[in-house]
Amino acid sequence: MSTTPPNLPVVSKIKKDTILGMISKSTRVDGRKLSDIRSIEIKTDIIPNANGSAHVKLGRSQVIVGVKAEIGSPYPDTPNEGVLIVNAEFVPLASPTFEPGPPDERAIELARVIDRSLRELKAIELDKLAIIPGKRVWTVFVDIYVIDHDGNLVDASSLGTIAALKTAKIPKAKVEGDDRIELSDSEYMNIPLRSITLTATIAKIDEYLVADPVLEEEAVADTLIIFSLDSEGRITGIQKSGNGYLSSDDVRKALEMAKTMTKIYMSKLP
Amino acid sequence: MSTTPPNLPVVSKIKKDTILGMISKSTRVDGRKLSDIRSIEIKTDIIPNANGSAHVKLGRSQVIVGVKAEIGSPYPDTPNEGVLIVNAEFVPLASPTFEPGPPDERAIELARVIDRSLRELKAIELDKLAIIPGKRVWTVFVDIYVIDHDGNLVDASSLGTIAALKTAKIPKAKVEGDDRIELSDSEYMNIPLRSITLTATIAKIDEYLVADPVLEEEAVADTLIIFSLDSEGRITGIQKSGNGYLSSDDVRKALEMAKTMTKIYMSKLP
Amino acid sequence: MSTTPPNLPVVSKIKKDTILGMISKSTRVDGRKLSDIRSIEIKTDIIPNANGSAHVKLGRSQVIVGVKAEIGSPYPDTPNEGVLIVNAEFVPLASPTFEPGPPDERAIELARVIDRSLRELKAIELDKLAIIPGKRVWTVFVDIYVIDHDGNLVDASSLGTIAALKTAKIPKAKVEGDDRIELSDSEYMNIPLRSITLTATIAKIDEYLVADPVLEEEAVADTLIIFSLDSEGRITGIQKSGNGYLSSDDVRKALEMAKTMTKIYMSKLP
Amino acid sequence: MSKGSDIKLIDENGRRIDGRSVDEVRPIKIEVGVLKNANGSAIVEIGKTKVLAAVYGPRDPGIRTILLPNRATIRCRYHMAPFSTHERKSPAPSRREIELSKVIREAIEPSVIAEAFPRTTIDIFIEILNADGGTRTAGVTAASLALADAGIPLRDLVAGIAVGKVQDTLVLDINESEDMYGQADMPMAAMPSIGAITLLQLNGVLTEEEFMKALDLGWKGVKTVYEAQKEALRKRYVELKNIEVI
Amino acid sequence: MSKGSDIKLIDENGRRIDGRSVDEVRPIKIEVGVLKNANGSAIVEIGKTKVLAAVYGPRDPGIRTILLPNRATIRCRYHMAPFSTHERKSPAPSRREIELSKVIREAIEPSVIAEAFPRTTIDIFIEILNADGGTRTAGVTAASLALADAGIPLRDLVAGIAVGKVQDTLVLDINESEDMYGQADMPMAAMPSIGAITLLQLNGVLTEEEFMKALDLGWKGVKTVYEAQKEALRKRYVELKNIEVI
Amino acid sequence: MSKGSDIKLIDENGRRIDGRSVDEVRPIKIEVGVLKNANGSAIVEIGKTKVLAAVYGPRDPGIRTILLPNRATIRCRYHMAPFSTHERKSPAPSRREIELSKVIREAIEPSVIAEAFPRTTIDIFIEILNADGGTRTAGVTAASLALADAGIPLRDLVAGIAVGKVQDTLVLDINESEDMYGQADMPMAAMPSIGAITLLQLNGVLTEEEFMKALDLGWKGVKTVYEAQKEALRKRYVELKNIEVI
Repeated sequence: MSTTPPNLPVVSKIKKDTILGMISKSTRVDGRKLSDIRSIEIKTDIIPNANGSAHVKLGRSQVIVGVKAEIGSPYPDTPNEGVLIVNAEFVPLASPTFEPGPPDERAIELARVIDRSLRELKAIELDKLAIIPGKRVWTVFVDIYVIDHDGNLVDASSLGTIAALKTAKIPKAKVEGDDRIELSDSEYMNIPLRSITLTATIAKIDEYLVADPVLEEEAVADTLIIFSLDSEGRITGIQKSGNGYLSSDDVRKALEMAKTMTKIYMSKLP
Repeated sequence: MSTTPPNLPVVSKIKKDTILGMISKSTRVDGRKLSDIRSIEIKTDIIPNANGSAHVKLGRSQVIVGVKAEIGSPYPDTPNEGVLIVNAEFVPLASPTFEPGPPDERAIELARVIDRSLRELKAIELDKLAIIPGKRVWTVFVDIYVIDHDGNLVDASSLGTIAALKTAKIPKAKVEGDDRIELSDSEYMNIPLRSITLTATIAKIDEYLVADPVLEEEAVADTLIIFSLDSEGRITGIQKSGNGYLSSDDVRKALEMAKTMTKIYMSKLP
Repeated sequence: MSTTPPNLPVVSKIKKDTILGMISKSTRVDGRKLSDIRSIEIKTDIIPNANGSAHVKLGRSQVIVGVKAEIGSPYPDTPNEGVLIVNAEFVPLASPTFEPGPPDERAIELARVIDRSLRELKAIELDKLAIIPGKRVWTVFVDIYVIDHDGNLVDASSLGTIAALKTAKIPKAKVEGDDRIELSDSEYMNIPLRSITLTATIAKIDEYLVADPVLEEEAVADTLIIFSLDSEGRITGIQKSGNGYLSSDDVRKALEMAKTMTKIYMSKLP
Repeated sequence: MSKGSDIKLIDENGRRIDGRSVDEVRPIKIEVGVLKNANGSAIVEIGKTKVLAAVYGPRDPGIRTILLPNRATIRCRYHMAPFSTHERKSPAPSRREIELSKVIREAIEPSVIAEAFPRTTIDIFIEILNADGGTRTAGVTAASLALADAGIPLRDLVAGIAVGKVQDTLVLDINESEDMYGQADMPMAAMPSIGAITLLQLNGVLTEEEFMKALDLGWKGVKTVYEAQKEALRKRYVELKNIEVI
Repeated sequence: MSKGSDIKLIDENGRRIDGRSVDEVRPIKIEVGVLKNANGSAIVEIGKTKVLAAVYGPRDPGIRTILLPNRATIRCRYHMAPFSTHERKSPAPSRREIELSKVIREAIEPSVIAEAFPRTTIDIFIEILNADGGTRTAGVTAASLALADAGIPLRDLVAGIAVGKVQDTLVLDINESEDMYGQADMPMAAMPSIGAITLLQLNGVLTEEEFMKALDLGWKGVKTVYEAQKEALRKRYVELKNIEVI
Repeated sequence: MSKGSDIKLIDENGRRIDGRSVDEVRPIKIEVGVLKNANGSAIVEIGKTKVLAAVYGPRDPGIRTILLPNRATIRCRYHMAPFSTHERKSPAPSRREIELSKVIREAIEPSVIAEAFPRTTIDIFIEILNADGGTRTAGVTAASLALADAGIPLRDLVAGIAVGKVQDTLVLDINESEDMYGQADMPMAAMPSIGAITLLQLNGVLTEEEFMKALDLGWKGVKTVYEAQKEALRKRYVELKNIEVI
């Protein structure tokens, strides 16, 4: 069952008033303007055993994304396509509120939001990941590992996912007689990315919209709204996430902010 | 572990005395006589996506049963027979004592009691559900969904199961070359029912036996005894269910009541 | 998560002082000397449905081990070898501290310690358990069932495992045309044991080392050290198990004790 | 599942596969107060989609750790009956059901005056009995009615509907075929009387312009559902009054 | 598994596959007090069926929510060892084991004077070590002895046995082959001194007349087991007294 | 997996597959204090093995039953990231991870002055980011640093390393290939300043003589790792002092 979360880390009434007081004067707890995003640092190829990997620092939030490609069977309804699986783990070292165990609703929502934006856009050309059509295909696992939580995990994960996918290398597969698959140990291919899409998360706090919220802001926010936008500015996914509500006007303004944000995010990609 | 249930909804000593006082004068909380069953309402074909379905109201107890047939593999020890799977869910909207999660012992017991009566009687001609003997057969899922609990869920479920099975329609399957199976979208077959069996539940309260108990009666009952009887009056299953005990004489009297009850139940089937 | 265990059964400070006081005078709660092991009783062939079985009493600790052989598929990386699976259940009837449910860390550690000693030594000639190499092999399940816990479950389980393996009988398998496997109902083979290895458990209590500790001693011990030794005296496994530590000198002395212990254990095998 | 295919979903007369016009909501049937044990309940049918919702609470859940000192804790489960889908669904909760339970809870949260019941839970159980598209929004619609039936004070009812894009055309209240073969699915729920959007998702690709239009179309649908909700409550209220009179 | 087959289970002399007559119980071997840690324990062998039961309690389980103010809570687990069956059984509890844990607890409940120990649990653990038919009734028999061994006050011992129907004949105490290839299996348990049936199930088909006879046959078997139980306790009591004397 | 194979792991010049001599530890890279939320953290790289550890505590875990009246309860989880291994690892904890969580907790326990924090937990989370042999010992090394970084009082740092046997030769700090194709793997961890071995396992076969040598070689490696730990803490301490000054 989904359960109203206790506000953790508990933000007292006073804290909320402080945050709101600052926002109403167009500034924020960390000095940013309402539409500013935090500093971004992306390192790739940090996991030798992965085909692709990225370590993203979005302010003090940290996410590691590993991409692994394994040979498997296609889904029966898409026999000639590779398989994409996006999984997120909120491991307990990232936050006092994360528990060991299977992904909770927050991790599942994050993984599904990122999965949907890639899938709906057909960002990955899955048909190029078939090795023996109908029988053997590449299964691409995107594993998102949140290791430090200071807010806006979705955008950090989205950046990490695209960075890891863009830099991943898969050994070339040659099909021998008898459907035996030989993997090259010298020749590699990229994961065929047709297009790129990134999320942009905006928090609604009282009557204000703020870009890329930190954890303290998320704790007092009414709700988050997440847009996925592709490089051509098309909307590839939306998720309202949080207890509160938005007006149609809020939604329109948030979309404007998201467009600016994703442009900056795009520029930080490897 | 199976654990002594707290008496829920808690029936106070006073309530128990009231119920017993009435029963000792041959009447019951809802005005019925000791051997009377409640009103029965059965609607079928209420779930378009199911092959068969029934909504049963037994007094204020409500159960939905959905029957779905899917093509699958036979069990290795019965390669030429279809497969029957009976499952019951006590979903939490039916009672404050039902919790989300995998079926608890009550739901498992109910499903197994109904499953056994069908299976032992060979009520369904499973051999007629083979499509390619040894390879592909119909798997018939009977999903019992309890949605409102006012006592005697077993009889309500038993009625729903038979009603849904009797009215289910399965597309005709044609085997093409190469063991490809084509399902007709115009011709249908019934699930081959050789025989019909229904349960009859009797509660022992103090020295009295009452038919088709309501929840309040179950809460004060010593035990329930459930008989499955087929249309020829043969006993196809028995389950003593509850903390108390019965004398041999109780058992014999309960069987007499069960015979009358199942006759009425039979008459209500579609 | 692995969690500091509460000392159960709680051994009070006084109890600890008593145990230590005795040990410092070279005697123990049950009268043994520091390097003595308890009485050992081993009965085999006690489970008709198992291929091999043993009931071990090590003092008042009791373990039943059942060996079952079933035909299955080999692991992909060892296509021409049988499969060995060692599992341990600490069933709740053995101790007030055992809970129903999947094996906890203690049961998993025990099973893995025994598994490793057998596997590393290649004690079982797994290649002789292939029936149709690459396709069908014997899977040997060793199920360790702890039924009464009075300390040193590892050695009791190790004795039971070897006793059950030594006395197990597997029907001879004949491969007919078409890769059909026929099992003989008159001819049997033994499980091919190339070598034998047994564990010896020593507890470090304060500055003392004691062999084959009882539960009360385990409760006050700093740590256990477990050696697996084969019949030639080679070390086939080590496990330090417990919160405390050992000096290099402790380790060397414990190994000396272990050598003596396993010799006695070996002499008790069927 | 990926969207977009060449099945003809809108004909030359602008009619959809079930005969509706592009901005037409399927027939809605609502019944409130259908269960005895639950404090509130409702069954919502929209086309062939059929959803049952029940509310228990405010109550003491037995688990202290989830209680909040200043408000009720809302718990919500979206669950599909095994027989509700084309292929039998395993009763174990899928990742999709876990996400939707959260999304639906967050769609309902802003409507509930939870401060009235500190240290209690309000439990919402949604069972999809038959799935033909729009189950999450029908779930929100039914849950909101069950809350009202349970006498929980609400800021407004929450009504839900999905907007879709099929054959490059925006359509209201998509059914399963339109979802499966269409280009986008945008579920939405709102409290109409205060213009508050409480659920908004997009599964698919829309241009900015399409999105603005979809938002307007969504509001149109939400208001249609909202009227049906109010009518059902009115009917229920009359029923209850009649019963009292007798 | 469906019953009924053409394997010959009773020969022309009325002898069953293991040589017994139709109303003969298999050899029974009982030992009480076999475990050190448990408060009470017993091992029951009936033919090749071998069952170990242990009782812990009355005790404080650490979980407050399951305690009852006016009586002890009884908890019961029926579990099969992985090596107890022909094909290795996974140690995870099956649906069958969950049902039988309930059925056995309910067979034991009426015999325990639970009111003597409010706010405690009495925990019964049954392990099937070797399964050759009649494991649930042997489990009841062993559990009742373990309770007595633990000093829990009982109204009477509960003794269990299964009646079967094979080749259209009622037989007492069926073994696994008779169960598998027979026509019906009717496990039963009772407190003989007060004529109280505490477990009754039927898996198979019986006419009313057959059922009446089966009930009588069941009582005969129950009484045989009951005598064996009392003898085992007597032996154990003597043992304990001897120990005390020494 | 069974060991022993004919892959050449040491060449004629006594060099190992990665060019090291038999008693050479791989390059070690340590960073302390890498996470914002955790009370303490450290990342340890030894060769291609890369491990992140974090400590939360002493804290109140919400669960009363695990608290101890006279000391802190230590909880420890060793977990492999799905991308850390050659074949993707399922995130669900394996039996191996459960055992290693215990072994690592027991390696850390004797170093923590747990009596200072009764009725609290100290939680240690170890994530293997890239696995190339020696992950459990690198985990101990990182966990000990994270504890120090969290300000938990320690008797000494615990440093870990694995000794292996390949081609009948004892080698220090084996990597994954040496583990897989070698003959033995003996992980070890210790508090060097008091000569206390806190972790010792052997997976493989050694003669008594080899074992004695392996123990000595292990101590050599432990001390190398210990120096690297101290250097990393010194660096961190300087950093913090600099920050404070600013």
